[in-house]
Amino acid sequence: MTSATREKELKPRVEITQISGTEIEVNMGPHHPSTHGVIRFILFIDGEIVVRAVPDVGYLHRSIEKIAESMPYSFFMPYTDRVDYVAAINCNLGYALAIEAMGGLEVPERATWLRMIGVELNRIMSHLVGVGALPLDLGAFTPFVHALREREHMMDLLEILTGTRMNNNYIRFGGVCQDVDDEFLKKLEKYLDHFVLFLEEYDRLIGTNKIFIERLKNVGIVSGEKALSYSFSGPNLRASGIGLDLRKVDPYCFYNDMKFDVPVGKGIKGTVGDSFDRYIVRIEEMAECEKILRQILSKIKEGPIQSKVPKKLVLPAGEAYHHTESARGELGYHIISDGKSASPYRIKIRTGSFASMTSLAEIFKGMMVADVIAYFASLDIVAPEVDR
Amino acid sequence: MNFPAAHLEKLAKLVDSVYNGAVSSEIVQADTKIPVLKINSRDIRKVVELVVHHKDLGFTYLNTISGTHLAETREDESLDLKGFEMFYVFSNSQDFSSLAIKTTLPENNPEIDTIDDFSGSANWFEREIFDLLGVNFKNSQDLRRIMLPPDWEGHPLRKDFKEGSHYNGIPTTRSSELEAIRIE
Amino acid sequence: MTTYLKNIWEASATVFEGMAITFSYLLQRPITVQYPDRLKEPVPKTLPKNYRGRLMVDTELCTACALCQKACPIDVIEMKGARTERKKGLTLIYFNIYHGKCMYCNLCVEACPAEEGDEEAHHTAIYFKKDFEGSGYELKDLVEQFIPREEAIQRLKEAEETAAKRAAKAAAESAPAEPKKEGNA
Amino acid sequence: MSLYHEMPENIFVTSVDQLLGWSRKHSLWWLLFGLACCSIELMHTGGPRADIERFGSAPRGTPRQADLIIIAGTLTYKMASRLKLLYEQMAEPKYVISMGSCSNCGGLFDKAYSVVKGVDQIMPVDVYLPGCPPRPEALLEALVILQKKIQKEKYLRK
Repeated sequence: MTSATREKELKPRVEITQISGTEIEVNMGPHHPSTHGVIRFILFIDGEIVVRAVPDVGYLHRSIEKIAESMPYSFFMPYTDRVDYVAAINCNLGYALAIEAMGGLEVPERATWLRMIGVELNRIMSHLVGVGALPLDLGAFTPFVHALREREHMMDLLEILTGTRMNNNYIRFGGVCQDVDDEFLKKLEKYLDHFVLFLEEYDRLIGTNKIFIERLKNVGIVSGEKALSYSFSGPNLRASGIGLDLRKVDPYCFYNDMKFDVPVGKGIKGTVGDSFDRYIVRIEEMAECEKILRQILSKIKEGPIQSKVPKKLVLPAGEAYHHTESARGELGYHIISDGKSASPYRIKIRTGSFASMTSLAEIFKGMMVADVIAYFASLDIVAPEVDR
Repeated sequence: MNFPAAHLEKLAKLVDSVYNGAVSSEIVQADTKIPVLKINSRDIRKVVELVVHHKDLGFTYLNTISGTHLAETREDESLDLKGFEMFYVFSNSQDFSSLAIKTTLPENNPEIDTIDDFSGSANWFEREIFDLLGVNFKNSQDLRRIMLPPDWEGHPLRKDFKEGSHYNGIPTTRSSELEAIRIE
Repeated sequence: MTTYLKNIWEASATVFEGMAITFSYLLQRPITVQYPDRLKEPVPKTLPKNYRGRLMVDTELCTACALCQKACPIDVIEMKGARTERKKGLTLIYFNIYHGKCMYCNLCVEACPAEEGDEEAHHTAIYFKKDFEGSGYELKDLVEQFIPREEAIQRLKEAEETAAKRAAKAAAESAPAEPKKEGNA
Repeated sequence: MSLYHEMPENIFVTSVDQLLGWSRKHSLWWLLFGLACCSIELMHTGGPRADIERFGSAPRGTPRQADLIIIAGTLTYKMASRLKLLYEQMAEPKYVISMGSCSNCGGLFDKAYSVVKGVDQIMPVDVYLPGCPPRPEALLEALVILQKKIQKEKYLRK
């Protein structure tokens, strides 16, 4: 693309100054079909252009952090599922790793492999919701149904692995809650063959669609600098051209031995960091997850799945900030232990969605109302991760 | 990523050299993976500015701001304070090595300078702490409740928070159905 | 003008490509599960063996140790064991589970020490049945009493009698020593 | 009963109440509304595997067109007034399914300071559905149970 045409594309279609009507206040949400969960914006619009936007969150604030202070460490594990229900095992893993680091607990090798299977499967499922809900919000229902169908297959796999479809509560301190047999691993491998075909087909279904591309390219551009300033992480940060992946820069589990690429936004249809990049990064990341899963399948060995953990776990006094790469970016647990009681003194959960939300007020400025939806959907935000 | 030990000393020297001892700082290698820089709460803006803007450091990425209420019940010597503890985590945008800045605030009228001009996301993190812990951020652009409804009273993450029996006419407790059929 | 026409052409071509993919699914077997009826086998049978459907208690196997009650983060289980003359050890007086509150976290099952069966049909005293149904018109329908209420009252009476007997027996055995203690108290 | 025997075989006898109930139960349009974890399973129920539209239940974006609201997830105090408003906007007859532990009684958030302990504290509930979250088939079962309830209702003789 030449710079002249690019300039032209980047220019807003309507100048704000052209419309001199009065400002109208439009309330969007919390019940709105295209807000991901219960999130509300108050948009001050002039014609079709958003002059000012006030995001309002907290409609799903479930006081998870306060509840943590009243119960033993192990009881809090099911609650971490509900922090991000679309990628529950990711949240389990972050919490378990933080506690294991603080308490010096060991994890058997097979348990780590099983954790990684769960985490990567969950990451694919989470991205499927992301890329499925994106066209849904733009008005195309069919791709979402395709994504749901594929999620059903994966949920069947998770059912064998963990026992439930969602909110798995799979990981325990020093291990996982149940083992799988070889039959499952074969099933998973067979499924991965199918998944590669599906991913290709899904990208053909909407990724090449002219209307879809037009709705997303050059919409909601977040440059690399801005993304860092807004504390973006995960796929949203990588879409802005910054290839930071905690699995690479701060490896945990066996991600050190895994060979995978970190997809970054290249602006193939418009500018680096636009909404289409956020879509394509998620698609590419799913392909990487599939690669990781295959490597895990080739390396997994028999062995114990649970190490010895004291029944009443009391951590030494101190604090830890431990972060892992969840499906929506950096998931950090700041845990303070007072060294005496069996329950944490304070747990603060840092989530990717909350950080992504901070950008809305500024990015929405000067946008068309229809693009507001496109930008917000491309961020792939899950409400409880924002509110907790 | 583990913070190189050499960097730690450099950072301590840097804080000293830039502010000539005007900033009280102390580096503790906590049992976290990341080093913690303990400072006085009035120096927060100076230190954050150094950490974010200094060319050798460049911790431009704000991971999170966390706050804790240290109540009387706390008997741990390592954190022997009554009041509030603020925990800022910054990361380097190049290698993603992290650094924590820790400071403490008094129990009555906790106040600290805002850092929302250093990072676009700081305002929301601060609002969350204001909402749940009641820490006041001076000179903040926009300090409103974020999670809880505007008419909410109290700050729930404080250890002495007491829940009322009703909120807007909705009872806040509910007896379990198990109690109805309990055999005495 | 050419770009305009090209855009229209591209848009319709790519939309039809997507349509073709969608239509290809018309010829494949649907994955819809015709849930309540018209099923080859009921849905619970298709679920894996560790599926967490609905909490069940094997009242014969249960030793009334109350570990599951302690392991539950949200007090879903209410049970009581006491000594009766029915069997050695503790007898289960009542065992109630509030399905409407349960979060299916598996912690109680992991805590349960009583187990039975071989590899195939292995289960603990408290376990998850694959059955997932159980909606009700009222909230109290979602409480399950594994020992019927009349039976539980009967057992409680027995337990009280046993306790009284044992106390009497203990008093008779330690009768010489007792006045001293009471004097101290 | 003599009349009944004299009628030709292709005439179907029913009361108006039964006819109304029958038609109502097979066109339960539900409000596209999700709160938390259960909303994912709600979406899956509308998805290809469970396909709730087999029961004549189509999702609707606006409460004005909906007969059924499925409270899928945790209700917080901040959201409670909005949900109440949505419920009041629905046209009679309206039905409520409380889906999952959180909306039944607060569920695992019964110690939380910001969660409504049971959606029946702000609106009447027709069917309670256990699960956290319930699988799609369980939601379909709740729908079938609700249909049974609707069939039994008497609209004309009140």
